[in-house]
Amino acid sequence: MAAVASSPAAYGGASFLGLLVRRKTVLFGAIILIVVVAAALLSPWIAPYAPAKLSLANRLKPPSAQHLFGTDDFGRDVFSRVIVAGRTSLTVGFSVVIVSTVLGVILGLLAGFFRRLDGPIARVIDAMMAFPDILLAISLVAALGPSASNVILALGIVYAPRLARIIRASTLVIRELPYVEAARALGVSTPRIMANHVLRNLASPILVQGTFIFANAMLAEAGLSFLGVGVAPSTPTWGTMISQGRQFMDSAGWIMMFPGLAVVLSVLSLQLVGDGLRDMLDPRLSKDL
Amino acid sequence: MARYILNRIIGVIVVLFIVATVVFVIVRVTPGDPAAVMLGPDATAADIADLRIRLGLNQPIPVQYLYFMGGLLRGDLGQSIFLNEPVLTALGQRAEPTFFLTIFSILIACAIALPVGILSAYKRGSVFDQVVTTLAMLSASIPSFWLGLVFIEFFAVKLGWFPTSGYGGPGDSFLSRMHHLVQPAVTLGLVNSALIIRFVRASMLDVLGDDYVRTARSKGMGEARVVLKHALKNALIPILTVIGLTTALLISGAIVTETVFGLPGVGSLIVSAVTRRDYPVIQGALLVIAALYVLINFAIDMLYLVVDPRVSY
Amino acid sequence: MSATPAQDSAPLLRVEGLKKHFPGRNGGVVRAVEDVTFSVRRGTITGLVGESGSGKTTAGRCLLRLVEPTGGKAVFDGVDLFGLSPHEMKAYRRRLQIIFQDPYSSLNPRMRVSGILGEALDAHGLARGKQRPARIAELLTMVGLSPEHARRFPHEFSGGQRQRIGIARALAVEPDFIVADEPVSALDVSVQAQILNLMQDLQQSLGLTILFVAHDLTVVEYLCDDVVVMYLGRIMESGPSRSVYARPRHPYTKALLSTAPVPDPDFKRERLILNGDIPSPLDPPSGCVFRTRCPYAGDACAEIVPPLDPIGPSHASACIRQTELVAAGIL
Amino acid sequence: MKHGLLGAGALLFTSVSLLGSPAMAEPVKGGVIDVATVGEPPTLDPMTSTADLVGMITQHIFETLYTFDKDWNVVPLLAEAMPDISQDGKIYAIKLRSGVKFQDGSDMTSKDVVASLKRWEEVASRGKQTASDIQSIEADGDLGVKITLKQPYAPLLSLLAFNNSAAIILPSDDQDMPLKKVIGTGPYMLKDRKPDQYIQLVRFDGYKSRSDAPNGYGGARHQYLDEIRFVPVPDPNTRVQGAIAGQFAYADSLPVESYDQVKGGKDKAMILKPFGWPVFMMNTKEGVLSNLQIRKAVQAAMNSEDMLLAAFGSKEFFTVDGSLYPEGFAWHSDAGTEAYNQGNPEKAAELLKKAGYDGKPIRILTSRQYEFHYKMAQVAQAYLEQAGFKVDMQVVDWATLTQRRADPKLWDMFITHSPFLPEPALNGYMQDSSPGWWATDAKHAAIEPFVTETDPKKRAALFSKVQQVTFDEVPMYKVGDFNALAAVSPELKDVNQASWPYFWNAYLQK
Amino acid sequence: MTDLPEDVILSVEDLQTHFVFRGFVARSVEGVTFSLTRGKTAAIVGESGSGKSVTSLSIMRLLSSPGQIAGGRILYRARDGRVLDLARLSAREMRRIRGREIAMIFQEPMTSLNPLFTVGDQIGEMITLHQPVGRAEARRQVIELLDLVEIPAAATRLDDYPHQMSGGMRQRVMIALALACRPSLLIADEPTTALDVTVQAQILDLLRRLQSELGMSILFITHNLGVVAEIAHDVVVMYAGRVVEQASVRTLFAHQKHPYTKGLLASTPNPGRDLAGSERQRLTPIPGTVPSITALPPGCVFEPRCGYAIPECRAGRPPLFPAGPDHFSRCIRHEIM
Repeated sequence: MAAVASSPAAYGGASFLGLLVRRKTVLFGAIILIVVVAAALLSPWIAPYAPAKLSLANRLKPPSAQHLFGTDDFGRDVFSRVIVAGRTSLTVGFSVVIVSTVLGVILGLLAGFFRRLDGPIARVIDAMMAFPDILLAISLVAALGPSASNVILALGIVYAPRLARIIRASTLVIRELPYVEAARALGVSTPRIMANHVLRNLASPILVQGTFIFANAMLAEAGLSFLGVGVAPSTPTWGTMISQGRQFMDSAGWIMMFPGLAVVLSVLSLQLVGDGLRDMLDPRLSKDL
Repeated sequence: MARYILNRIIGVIVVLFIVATVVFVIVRVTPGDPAAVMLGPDATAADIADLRIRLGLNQPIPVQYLYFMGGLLRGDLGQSIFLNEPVLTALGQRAEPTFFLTIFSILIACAIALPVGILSAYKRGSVFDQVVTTLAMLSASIPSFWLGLVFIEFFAVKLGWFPTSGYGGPGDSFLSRMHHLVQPAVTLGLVNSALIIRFVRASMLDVLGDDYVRTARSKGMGEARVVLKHALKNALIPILTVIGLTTALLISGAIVTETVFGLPGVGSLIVSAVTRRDYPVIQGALLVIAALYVLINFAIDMLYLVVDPRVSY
Repeated sequence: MSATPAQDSAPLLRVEGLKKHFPGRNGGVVRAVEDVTFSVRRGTITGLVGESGSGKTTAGRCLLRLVEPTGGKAVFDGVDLFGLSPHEMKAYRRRLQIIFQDPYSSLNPRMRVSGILGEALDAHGLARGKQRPARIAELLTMVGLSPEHARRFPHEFSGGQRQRIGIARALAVEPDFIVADEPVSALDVSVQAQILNLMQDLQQSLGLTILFVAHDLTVVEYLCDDVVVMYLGRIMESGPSRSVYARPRHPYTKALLSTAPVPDPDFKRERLILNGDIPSPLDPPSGCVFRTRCPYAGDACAEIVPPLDPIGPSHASACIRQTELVAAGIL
Repeated sequence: MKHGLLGAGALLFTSVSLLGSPAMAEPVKGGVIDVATVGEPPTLDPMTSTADLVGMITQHIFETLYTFDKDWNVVPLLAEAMPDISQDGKIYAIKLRSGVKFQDGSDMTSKDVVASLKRWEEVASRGKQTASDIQSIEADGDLGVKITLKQPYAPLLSLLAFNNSAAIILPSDDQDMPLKKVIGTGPYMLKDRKPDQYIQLVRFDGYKSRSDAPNGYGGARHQYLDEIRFVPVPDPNTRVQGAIAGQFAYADSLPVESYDQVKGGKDKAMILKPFGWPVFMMNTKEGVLSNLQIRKAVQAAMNSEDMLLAAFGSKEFFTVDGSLYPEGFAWHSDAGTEAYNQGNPEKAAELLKKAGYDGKPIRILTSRQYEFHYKMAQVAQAYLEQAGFKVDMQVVDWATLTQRRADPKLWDMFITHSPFLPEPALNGYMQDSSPGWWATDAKHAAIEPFVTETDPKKRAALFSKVQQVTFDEVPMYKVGDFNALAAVSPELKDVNQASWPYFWNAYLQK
Repeated sequence: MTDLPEDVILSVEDLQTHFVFRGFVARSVEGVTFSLTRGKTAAIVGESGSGKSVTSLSIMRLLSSPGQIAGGRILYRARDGRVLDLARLSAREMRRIRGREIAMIFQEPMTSLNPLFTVGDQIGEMITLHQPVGRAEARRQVIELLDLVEIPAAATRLDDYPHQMSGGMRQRVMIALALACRPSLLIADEPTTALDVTVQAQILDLLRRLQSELGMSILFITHNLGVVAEIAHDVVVMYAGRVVEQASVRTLFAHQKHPYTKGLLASTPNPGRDLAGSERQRLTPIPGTVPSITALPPGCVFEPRCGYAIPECRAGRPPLFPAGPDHFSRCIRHEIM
């Protein structure tokens, strides 16, 4: 500690500065994210057309004043569909975060805190990690059937071990820290130590990981839909829209381009925000800047 | 040392056993009937039932599990239902494009990520660093299939530099086959380079702050030598892990990329096996890839024994 | 052990044959603490001194069962702590507390000071409801902080202030006995003195009994009534500070004392500089563990594990050549 | 497919088009073509599969006794001529061509034919259907085969001519199930197969072609090309891109949306017209649609034109046609078609009310294996919902669909499509056992005379009655006729527009 | 540039080292001035945050970004007799000085050696970097150096990796490394802080012996006044980036002319002092804590903690007053001390 104290980083404000340097990009990310989320949440009110309304006379119209993002092969308004699809895509991403966090936290805490459980859980985590994410998700979705909830479950299972591993590792570290020893010396119960000391200190890594899982899950959802093993195609998500728009890639590129852009922007904004959060919350990394 | 290696090997076996069980379970709960797919749309129910018996699909699940595990112990991954050949053969036939795709894309990814990541860490906070970090993040935000489609559209269809898909015909030279791999490898390499850049940067940042780097500088050594000899060698240990893991995980990217580029590799085999309900192939491929991952991990651990003198237990 | 007239005669804590072994790599055993026996008199401060690897910290933690001991007894106020079930031990956690070395990692960065102290109170159902803020304020005042500090997070404090919070946490449950694990070694000299004085004051005003674990003999000399010197898991010498410092009866204690830097350029003394480094506790030397660095080691030292022989009032030394060396004027 | 130096390539190309345009150049022998197919065939044994892809590839290797000419008439292939049929229509005497060699060099004799036909009865789904009508198959000398039926069965020759679930002729000692060796009598033989990569066929030098002029699948089969490679390209867009880039000599089954791009690319667009008919099959056995009135309501609600427009985009690719066979087929008829393409949700609603529809959702099974199925399903859903139906659209993969449709409890409607089979009796709906399980007295009364009648002219009239019943009882809703899009290299000449494209008689003109 | 007295090897004049962040500047070293006599040991003593380590890194020009020398001179007399201002030397010239003429050892022997190279390689690298010698000769010199720093069985230990050595051994290796090119000046940044007392005594002895044998000058950075008393000839006391007092070691320990130095000494336990009676002797700590370098009080930076403070102390930053022969104090009240 004495060494840290004499290093320049300790001269105050370094972690704050870390964020300052990146503030413009983090700010940019946060703004996009807010816009995307707001558009998705408010879609029933701001969508100019009913997203499922067929109008075959209006097929494949390029972007115009009436149809900002053009129309698709059923004559549906792409703009309306993009913002409505955002609801599902974001819900899928967010739910994956919830599922994997709950699973990951439980597994990671148990493994990190109880030596006897550590071996078996660590092995299962290792085994699950051995499956490439898309591969495992494909197999699970194929097994469970293509629906939004199954995609959520599958991706949740896919990302849970990654989170569990991080949580386990941090728990192992935190478990040995003096403040946990102090709590044990005081006779604080194990569940309370887990909640007060371990979980509370894991909140920020979990939050940071959560944003990355969110981003990855949205990419994975798009990939699964592209491979035809994602959310049921009747449910509009950005992934299914890209997948369906692909056949019009040359003739009516807008059908695929706008949901694609929505994916890229949302994933990018999540990563920017996640990175910013990490800089702010992880003192080890923040001293880099 | 021997004890350590032995322990690791036992660990690997346990993990592989769990992997095999997970694979079996996943595949068995999958709805859809391979027999119906094989026989085509006009097949009768009786035909399908016959085929199910021939394929052993009528056996109780635990019996199928025992057969499956027994087969694994003999190194037998089973027989592909659809392709009518051993799964191992089917995988072997498709290994080449996937192998080269993986190798090339990891090489491309490293060729981009190492210099850029090192420089970005070295000049942290600079305009270069910020541009690189943002670009890396952007390219990690682009779905790889999208990037692949754009490449095909531009380089293959518009410019005609590369074939749009496939892996060459019979008798095509090795060079021609590699020509088919350029676009997929670049796509996959680019997407993965983003991840490696971030990792290289972070590891280098960690290492550049280490005391022995300062010691090296205090010797009066040039910066290039300080960074490339003293810092990089230390950063390389975690970087190696990530490159190793990325290599294993590239298979995942290969699934999408091979599908986009119509490469007859393991990835597209898996996708088609899923639509064909070719259980043994899905099983086998999942297992082989997971095993590869575990083994690469193991190899990296063993590599540590060589690279890092501190790991000597 | 005979007591000095000023203090209560029965020791509050008597440690007997304490052992702690850790599994080492390749199936080896790290003998971190081996056959350690000493007493802590009620209302006194006992220093447990040793260099890194001496097992002093492990010994301290074993007493609170933060590390489960491998063997031995720790009789606290008539009860063997090592024989208690985890549930029974909980009651004793109110009576035995610990203060840590690192003022940074010993406070949960995500908890406010009020939470940190509150957790201690909650653990034993103390100062519930309205009494709590008052008690927290009281504790803070006791350690020289102000009640307003309760709302702050640990990172808003300096190292010395954090150490005060750590002390307040230990005091929250009104313990009789405190293990202070190198509480000042991470602090700057000027702050170190503040904390030492605080501990002295608290010990006197609250009648605490303290086991002060330290590597710095000079600090221990200031603070402690008794001192126990450890080396490689074993006790080398123990006794009242005054006699140990005035006349060390073990070559290791002598070396420690003679090499401690003295802030006086004119201070001249005979220095006993040891050879080499502390051996690995995984493979300690046979016989006397200190013999590999001892300038006076003889052949017998490799054979016999020296017992801790009494050599004066409450003073004991584990050196088979002790009498010889005293006779030769070396000790 | 490689290009030379740019300048030289451009020059060559011009000269080709100059030479290529006038009437008919002499076919040239030689060359290799890549044919992009929709995927990897599950098998190379066309007896065991009804998949179009299997038929398309294996027809180059294996041959049947009969085949179809360009007007879908049955014509002899390995048989010398059309069979002698006994007066009672029960005995077919078939004379084989002499000198036909298998690709392993052996001669084809009646022994091989009898063994192959017996195998067909056992393993092919069409063979199994027919087996119940066949009493015996016997050799009659080295080059004669006699098939005896239990009762007259008109579709027999068409069945023998079919190229999927096909009655191919294999050597008598190569009848394993599954097939061990790929040895046929066709103009091309298998050289190498790399699953998911290519199937390489090379000219069979011992091939004995018929001497009569080429006519559809019949007549002489010239082997101009040295080599034909079938390259599986499962992704339709990838096939399109390959066609635009000129990577394939022939690209099969392109999405019709890509017509404009393909036209602008290196390969020529080729419309296969008429290609087939999409259909909504209904579950007449169980569930909501077992009620005829409700099926009628579905019929009334459907708007074929919108469905076809959504599915096939441009008018060039579909015809709004309710007849089970389009114009040009002998089976074409207008019987009952007034019930087609009503697009009348109000009427449907009224019918529903009368039928006492309880709002139980109708489950539509569809897949995205064929994008147009899914698109039609979406339009259908919109119209049905307008009529007051509740719709539960289940988009599954094709494998799941084929599995689920076998269980009457799982669905009410599923979408499929079919080519215009030359023999109507081969259509699924004609069988009681095919999913949908349409089996009524009215149906049987219409079909029975049709399958036993052998006179083609009378059969056409009898078929219009079958069609009438399908409109009356609504076991299915035929959406219309659709055309398929393929792309052909401008250098590849004489490729016929066929449902199952074949490349004998085609040649490369450089 | 030649205004350096003959016996002075290093003279730091009004050194300012700043860490420039976006938005503010941390003035870690502000106007530090001292000089080091050839062949002698000067100690810079101070608590954490005093700027002592930054000063040493500034001299070596090893500051990591965003640290930079913002002003002042660092005059150094090179072997060839030239007087160089290290603060303005080009990076290339500085590299020729580093290691060859000025070498440095650091506080953490555990982390200052590269874990992936053998100690022989790391010392050998220093030799080959500055001398045109081959591998065999370098190896011979390495063994010689390891012998010099009293590492037993030097010929075999040089193939060890750092992790195979104890902390004391590693610090000896660091010293051997620093001595490889027989530097004129050795900067030792808290070289014994991480070591146990018994090992610290060994290292201090070694440094003393090496100095007398090799005649080099040593700049010794420490926070421990006891160590200062043992090793230094001259002492510079730093507080909050400033030199507060400077004197020869005897003068300083005898008469402190700055309240901070006085307080520091009063806070330091003095072993072996007679503990009169049964009353334990109390230390006299300095109240309060070291201020943050970015939030310094106005006036004298020590004023808020100072027992001698008067209102005038807040008026402005006091200069360094001469307080006796070769004795300086940054206290307006140094006379009453």
